[in-house]
Amino acid sequence: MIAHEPGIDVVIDLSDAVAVLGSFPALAGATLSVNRGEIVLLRGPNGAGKTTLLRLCAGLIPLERGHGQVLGIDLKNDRELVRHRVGVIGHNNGLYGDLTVSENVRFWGRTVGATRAEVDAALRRMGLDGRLADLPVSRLSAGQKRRTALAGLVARRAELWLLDEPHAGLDATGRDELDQVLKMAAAAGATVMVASHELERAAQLATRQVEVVAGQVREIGAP
Amino acid sequence: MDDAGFIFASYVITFGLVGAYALGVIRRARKSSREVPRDERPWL
Amino acid sequence: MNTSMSKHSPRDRVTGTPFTRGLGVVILAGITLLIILAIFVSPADVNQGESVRIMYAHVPGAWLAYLAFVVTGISSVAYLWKRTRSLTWDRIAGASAEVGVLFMGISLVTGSLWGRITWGTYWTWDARLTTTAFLFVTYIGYLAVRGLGGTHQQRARRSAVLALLAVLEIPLVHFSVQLWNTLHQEASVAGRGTDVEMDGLMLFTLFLGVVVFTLMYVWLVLHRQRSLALDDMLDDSGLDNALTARRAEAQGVAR
Amino acid sequence: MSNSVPGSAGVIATARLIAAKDLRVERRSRVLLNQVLPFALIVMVMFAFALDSDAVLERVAPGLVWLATLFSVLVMVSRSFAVETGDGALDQLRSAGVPATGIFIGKMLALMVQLMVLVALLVGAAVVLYRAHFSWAGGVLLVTTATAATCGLAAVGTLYGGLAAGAKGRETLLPLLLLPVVAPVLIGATRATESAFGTNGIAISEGWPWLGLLVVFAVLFSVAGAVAFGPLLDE
Repeated sequence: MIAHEPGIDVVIDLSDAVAVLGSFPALAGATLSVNRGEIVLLRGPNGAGKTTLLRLCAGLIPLERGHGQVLGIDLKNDRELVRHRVGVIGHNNGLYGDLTVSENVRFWGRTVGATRAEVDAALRRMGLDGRLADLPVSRLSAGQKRRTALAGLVARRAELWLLDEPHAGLDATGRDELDQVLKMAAAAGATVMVASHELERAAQLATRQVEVVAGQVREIGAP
Repeated sequence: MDDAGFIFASYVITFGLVGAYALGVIRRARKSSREVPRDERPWL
Repeated sequence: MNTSMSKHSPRDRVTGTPFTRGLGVVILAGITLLIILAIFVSPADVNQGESVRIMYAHVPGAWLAYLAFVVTGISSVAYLWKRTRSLTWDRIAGASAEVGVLFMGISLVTGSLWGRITWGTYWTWDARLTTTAFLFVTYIGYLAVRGLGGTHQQRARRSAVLALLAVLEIPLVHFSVQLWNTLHQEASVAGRGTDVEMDGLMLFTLFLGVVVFTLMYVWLVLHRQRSLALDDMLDDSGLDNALTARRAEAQGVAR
Repeated sequence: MSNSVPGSAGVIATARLIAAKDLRVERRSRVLLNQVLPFALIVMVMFAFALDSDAVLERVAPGLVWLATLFSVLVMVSRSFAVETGDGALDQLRSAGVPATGIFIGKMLALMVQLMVLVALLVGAAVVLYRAHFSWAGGVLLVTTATAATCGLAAVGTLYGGLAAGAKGRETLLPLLLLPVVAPVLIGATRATESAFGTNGIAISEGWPWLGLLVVFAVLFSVAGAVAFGPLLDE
């Protein structure tokens, strides 16, 4: 294992990281290093700790033991500083069902002071302009909700995207669009980490694959 | 006298409840302590 | 509390130390003496009659309950203040609040028994009583929040903030209840019969009560604090075991 | 939690954003309008059944108005945070580094607006059902009282609602935490409203000192909430 300098290009740097759910060590000593612009696919069975790894990197749960830095910020002491630069979409989309698509995206954009033009651009990029934009989120399909949530990340200008099963519930077009967005985001300097069961699809997309097994991370190597 | 009953009752309740609480604390501590190594207890 | 004091086998040394053992013996002796003095030896009060005997347990209990909540507040500040974030402070705060709720519950019961004798009623909407009842419920809520789960630090920070909010709340509730109370003529009931003409032996008995309750408080908080520490360690060692198991599992998959 | 994370919107901007969002959610869903208001009104009617005397009702009308408000606050706070936790939006707010003080102020303001509407309707119900009546001077006192009281209730409600939001058994935890704290509001607002209504011949001038209590409560808990909300919300 190579020790990384906490430089600007290392976005995620975990070493022997432990994170718990209740008293269960969902992450049991994970070591992982991710560079800027990478699209990393997290593979592994259910319950291996993929979700916990994503939430840890988002600064949402504490680093119980070990070391970890995200975007050069120490997870142990300054976990909350990570948050506004990281976007995480988990099993929940974090949307307000009573509000429309555009209202939701504008809300999330404005939490970081995005302009109206930026919000509109985000909506367009996710194919959410036009008729869909004015529908309440509660009336959308699962895939449309996911796209709305991702549009929120675009509007929020997140530098690190942590996505938990983003392909789930999307139709074929939705998946292609999602892959496009992720590639564009990575090309624009964002770093993406995706946990997915859609191995073939995600493998085409990813620049690197790692396997999460029983709370630990193992490199698989470039595809 | 009625008052005597109230007076005895208040002492029984006071020390009875304190005793019961103390017993509960010790019992629970004993249960937890089986799993915790002796040398980890700073007060010993 | 008697169980851990009489026996001396090493198995008993769970939360006890020679100090608490000695303290326990003193407390038992103190309780015996207090009961003898309070119920049998000390004279009846000129105004209150026999009911004053309840006061020797009721008044120290109520005082110590307030002291316990003060300790909870101070420990909470101590936890939040230090960058070290020592969980010991958090556990002292929790143990003290628990003992405080116990003492306050007891003194609410003994107080209403005393009220039944003196005023002919178990409860009166007197300012002090009402505030005490609110305080009692507030700290029950505090204990409920302590039991919410999460990591130890999470629990500690949450409950420390809540304890400080309670400190903010107490004077407000007390002040408003007092204002409210002055509107009610029934308030005078509280004044009736509370004036105690204390002679020497009565004063000594009350003093003994305060000493006994203080020692009980110290004994209970020490033990409870240690048992909370044991619980925390148990969680940690559970994590250690689970970690080992999980690592072995990862090893197994790695073939 | 740090309140000035670089790159995120400021506290005031966040507060406005959150308050506008909460009010918009209510405008769309009408949960409070269609469920909480009828609940509060039915409570007022039930009081009338329980007390069963015009004279008594007239005497206790101010207290009943505020008691019904307190019950409704519990429901409204639950609703306010159910909106956030339903689809994990609270997690998103935290993961977006949105300043907790801004979230607190925003949700508190939205709650306050909704509470004002509720109190206005409950006072109207008291006038109709309990024969309460007030003069112009009493009306001024009433509006001031309602403003200070709802501000205090919204602050405490948001503070403890946020604490209970993620917890299991939050439905039972919230009343346990909230009700003892709001005793001063119940007392102060009831007395001030009694003067405004002229209940038992109490003069309007006697109501103003109680307002002081309500203002102190509102200020203290607004400040406490703004400071403590972050640490309470954070995991």
